[in-house]
Amino acid sequence: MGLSLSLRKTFKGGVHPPENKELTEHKPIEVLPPPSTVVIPVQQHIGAPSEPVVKAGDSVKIGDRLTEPTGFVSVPVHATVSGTVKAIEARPHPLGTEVLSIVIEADGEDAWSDAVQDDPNYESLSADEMRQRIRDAGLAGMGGAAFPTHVKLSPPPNKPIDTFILNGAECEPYLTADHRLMLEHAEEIVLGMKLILQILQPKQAFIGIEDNKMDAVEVMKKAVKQVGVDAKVVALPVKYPQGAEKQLIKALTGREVPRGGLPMDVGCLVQNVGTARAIYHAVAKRRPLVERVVTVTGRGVKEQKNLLVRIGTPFSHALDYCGGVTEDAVKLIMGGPMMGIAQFNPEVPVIKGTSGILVLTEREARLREPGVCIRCGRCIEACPMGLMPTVLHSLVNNKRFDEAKEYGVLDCIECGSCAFVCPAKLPLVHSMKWGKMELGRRMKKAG
Amino acid sequence: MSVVGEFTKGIYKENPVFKQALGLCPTLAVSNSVQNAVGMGVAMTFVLVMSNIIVSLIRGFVPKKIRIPIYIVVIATFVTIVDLSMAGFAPALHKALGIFVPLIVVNCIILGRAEAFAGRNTVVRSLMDGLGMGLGFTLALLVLATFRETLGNGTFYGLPVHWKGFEPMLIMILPPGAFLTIGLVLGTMNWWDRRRA
Amino acid sequence: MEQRMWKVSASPHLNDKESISKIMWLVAASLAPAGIGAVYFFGAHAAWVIFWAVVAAVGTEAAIQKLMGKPVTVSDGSAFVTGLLLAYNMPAESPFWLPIIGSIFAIGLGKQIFGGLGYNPMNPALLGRAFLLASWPTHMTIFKTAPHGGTISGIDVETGATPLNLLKLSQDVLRQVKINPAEVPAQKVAEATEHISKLYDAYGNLFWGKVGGCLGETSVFLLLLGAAFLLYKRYIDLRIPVSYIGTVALLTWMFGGTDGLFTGNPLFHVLAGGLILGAFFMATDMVTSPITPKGQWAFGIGCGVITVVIRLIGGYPEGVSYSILLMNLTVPLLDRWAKPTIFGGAAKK
Amino acid sequence: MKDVVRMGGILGIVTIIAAGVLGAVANVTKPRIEEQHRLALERALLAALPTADPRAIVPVKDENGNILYYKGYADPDTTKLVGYAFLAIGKGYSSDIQTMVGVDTTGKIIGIKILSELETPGLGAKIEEIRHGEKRPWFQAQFIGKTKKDLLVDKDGGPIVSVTGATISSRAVTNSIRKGLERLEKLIGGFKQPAQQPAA
Repeated sequence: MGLSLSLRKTFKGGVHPPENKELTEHKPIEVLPPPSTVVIPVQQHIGAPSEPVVKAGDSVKIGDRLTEPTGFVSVPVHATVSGTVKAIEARPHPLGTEVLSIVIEADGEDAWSDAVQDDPNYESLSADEMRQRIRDAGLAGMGGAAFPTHVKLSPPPNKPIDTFILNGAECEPYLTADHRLMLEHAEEIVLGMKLILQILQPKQAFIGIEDNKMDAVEVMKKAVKQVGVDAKVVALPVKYPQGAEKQLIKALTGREVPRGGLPMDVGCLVQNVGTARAIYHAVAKRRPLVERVVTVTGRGVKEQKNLLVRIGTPFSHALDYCGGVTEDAVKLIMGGPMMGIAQFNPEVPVIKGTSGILVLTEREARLREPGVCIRCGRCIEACPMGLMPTVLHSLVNNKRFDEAKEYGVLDCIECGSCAFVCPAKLPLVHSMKWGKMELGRRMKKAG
Repeated sequence: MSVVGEFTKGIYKENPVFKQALGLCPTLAVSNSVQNAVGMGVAMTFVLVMSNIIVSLIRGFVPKKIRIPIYIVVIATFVTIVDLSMAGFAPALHKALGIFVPLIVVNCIILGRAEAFAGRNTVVRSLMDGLGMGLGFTLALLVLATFRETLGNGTFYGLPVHWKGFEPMLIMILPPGAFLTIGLVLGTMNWWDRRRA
Repeated sequence: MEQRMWKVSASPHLNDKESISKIMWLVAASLAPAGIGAVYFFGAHAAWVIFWAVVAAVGTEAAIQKLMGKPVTVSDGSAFVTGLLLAYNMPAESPFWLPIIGSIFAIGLGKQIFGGLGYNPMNPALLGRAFLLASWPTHMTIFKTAPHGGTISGIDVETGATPLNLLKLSQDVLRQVKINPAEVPAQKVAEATEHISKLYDAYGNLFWGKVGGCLGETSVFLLLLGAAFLLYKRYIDLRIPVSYIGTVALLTWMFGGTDGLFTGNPLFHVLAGGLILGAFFMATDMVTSPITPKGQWAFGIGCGVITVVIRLIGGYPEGVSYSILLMNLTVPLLDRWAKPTIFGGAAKK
Repeated sequence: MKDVVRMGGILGIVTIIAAGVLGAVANVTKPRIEEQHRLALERALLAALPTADPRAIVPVKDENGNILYYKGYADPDTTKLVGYAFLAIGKGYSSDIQTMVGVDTTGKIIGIKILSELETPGLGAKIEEIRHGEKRPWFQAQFIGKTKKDLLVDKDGGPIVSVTGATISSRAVTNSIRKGLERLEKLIGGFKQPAQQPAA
């Protein structure tokens, strides 16, 4: 085992946080009944916000388009319940601050828009037509970063994609949404992947899955054979952040995305399994992204579940369905424990990038006051990007941003490995984010 | 500033060693015994006062461009006088102070005061300044030497001042002890000044 | 859903069980075998030296933090480790005030004056030792107590010297014979030759600890026991110890003999003196060693070179403490030089 | 150009005045300094040859006028030779250590005085340390009564106890004295045999 492990391809650095996936990995996806009110922010993706095309009082059905994108790097949002638009106003957003949101009161009928129809001839569509449908469906990466999918699928002609990677690594502890999705909807995922391959025409394709999900590996292998896709299902060693794009590419192809570059610079493109399935829905069923699988977990939730949740559902609604939170729950997080964002307000809505709702108890969160750096070097060993987090931390905190840039703060992927292993509990990722933000602001100022 | 003020400022407020951090090399070198400290202090004060007086006297007709060489000649003259007199009249002290007497020439306190003060002030003020600075330097040396000699050798001015079984802390009369002591004294003074401010 | 104050902080929201105090206390634990060994070899006096050094170190840290109005953090164990290491670097028969003054200096001027844990540029315990060595050389260099269980045929304690000291003296005699045969009596030469051969045969004594020396440095076996534990816990890694010991072995083999190149005895030099203690427990001190892997290799090699230079050329028989202190000062430079390669190589233009 | 001449002139005048002053001072102090040197030497010679008459210690010079050694007599008429004195110079840790050594006619050391050294205070400088309650430096006192064969420090197997932590200084003094003694022996053509063991 030890030998085979060391011979397997991997990336440098990384950590082994406690997985805690056993809480939900055997729980089939349950459908969460829609809430009475959904709150749909006009921006749930990276890029330009979309503009509302409905007004208060309008009645909408599931899948009705609520906004128009305002640029190429922008996608629309859709109604996720049928009912009446109650308000268009700023509401709390899980990524912080308040964002213009469309509030819909459900009428309980749950009727779908007429536009959502199966297209039996979808496979004969051209690549551009497929991209259009993907965009119309409001697709943005569902792994968490929420980059508009159609943009990713339109590589510039000088950057040909020869390798496509389907990301089923799900390296974040606790989360099992992708795992369950692969077990229960393998075929739809592979069908979605087939469409991606049709659009991109790469030379090779991989499906990367961490080997703590061997059942999913088997199921996906079967599905690949059934659907008839030329793709290799690879079981990857469990190591965080295996699912990070650059690390996944390195582990599967040995290629290193250059600093400041994108996967397409080395001819690669990565999509999350959830996105692949949504692509299938968008192209074959003309069905916009209105719901997604969310793992509601953590020992602060009474019953941990995998739920199919409508976009715009308040976290509190999902938590109530899971029996509420325990007395000693202290932290509410959107996403996984490593990269997720702590929430202050449980009324924030589920958005397209919400892979999990995590409630941690005091014991799990192990909240401790930060100490001082003893230069143990664990963060340097853990950093999958080869950075020196503790050095960056002190540079940023002394406002020596230019040096921080020289030391590679912009290369940080904020995976949290450094802060995880830090015995002094320094808020290293926080410093990286601050440094990146400050440098970004300066670059903007400089034009 | 009053003429008296010119004198007193050198003792603490503008102490050449502790406040201006001038002349640290001889300070570190000869503060290992009180005897050396007194001898060096007296020699320095003499040179300081005399060079200040002369520099102040001739400041009227010394061209700006060659003032430094002239100051050096003046200072070197007095240092040589001190060196010769010491060798003639106090050979033990001369031996103990060794190379540091001739090196008074390049002691930045003297050139510093000539340039910063005596070159632009009256004779009386320059005299007072030289006296004050010399006294300040001597006091600084004394403070350091007291710590170093008592701790490092168990004596004060050569007289034993220690209890039975006391084992001198050798490092104090070695060069590292000089750095340690001056560092701690400076730290204490800064702490004191900040507390009063 | 009831009102509740959710705690908000930056990601990640999980952290490792490791903490500074856990690391420090386990380092202390890993030093325990050597300490127990010291008490066995040198008797109760060694226990008192350890006791006073630790009490003074912890007490000084607490007192200074209290005076400065900072939170008192002696429970993190770092002052305890400093006291322990200082005691291990002292002769067993030190008078009680020696470890106390050493610890006060180590913590006060070696650590707290720089801002406390994490900010000290040099290993405080070694700084304390250097201070004591400069202040009371007699107390720090005379080893009178014969270790329990025997010595190297009695010669090391009979002359009040450590094996390294004895080697240096004997080799000095042999070198002098070469330069100026008339000046050294023949009986002296015979004695030196005999001493060297006895020393070179005494690997067992050196390994188990039956030799004179500082109380914590004598038993290589017990030190390695603790080091193995630290390696297993991954609190230290092998880069510094391997490069350090390797460099010492290589250089002493090349230059350590009196009959020309490659006539030295590397194994003797590795086992004798404080090299094992220094390489595994002091050169690896996290705060004062490089954080970059490449820097750690360079650091170990530098320590090795300086140690050998001091042992073979310098005035002291032993060079471990000074080599580590000197290399401590190069750490910022080494770390700057040894920046790891960032994923993706050079920045895209 | 005129400026340069003017400045040169001023500098010249200042220098001349300084030179004049210094000349005067040197004139006054020169005899004093020489006197001090002479006194120091005299004191050392007296310490080295305690049995000699202070007025009857005469230098023995080579053809170039360099002093090789001194002869000490017990009477001002220089008839009763009590011993010889010589200056031993050894390279110490941080300075040349000059020691005035006196021996009797059999080659036994009868007096010693270190003239100059600049060794590390607290370590090497302890060769001049006078222990509390004693009159003479303990390190130097060891040499009294020793002959050539005893002049080795303990580290080299001899009877001279070296200063702790200052082997180099101790060795420098000891070895320089031994070498000086050998040189003296050659110069005077051998010492007398000690009285107790009449020549065979």
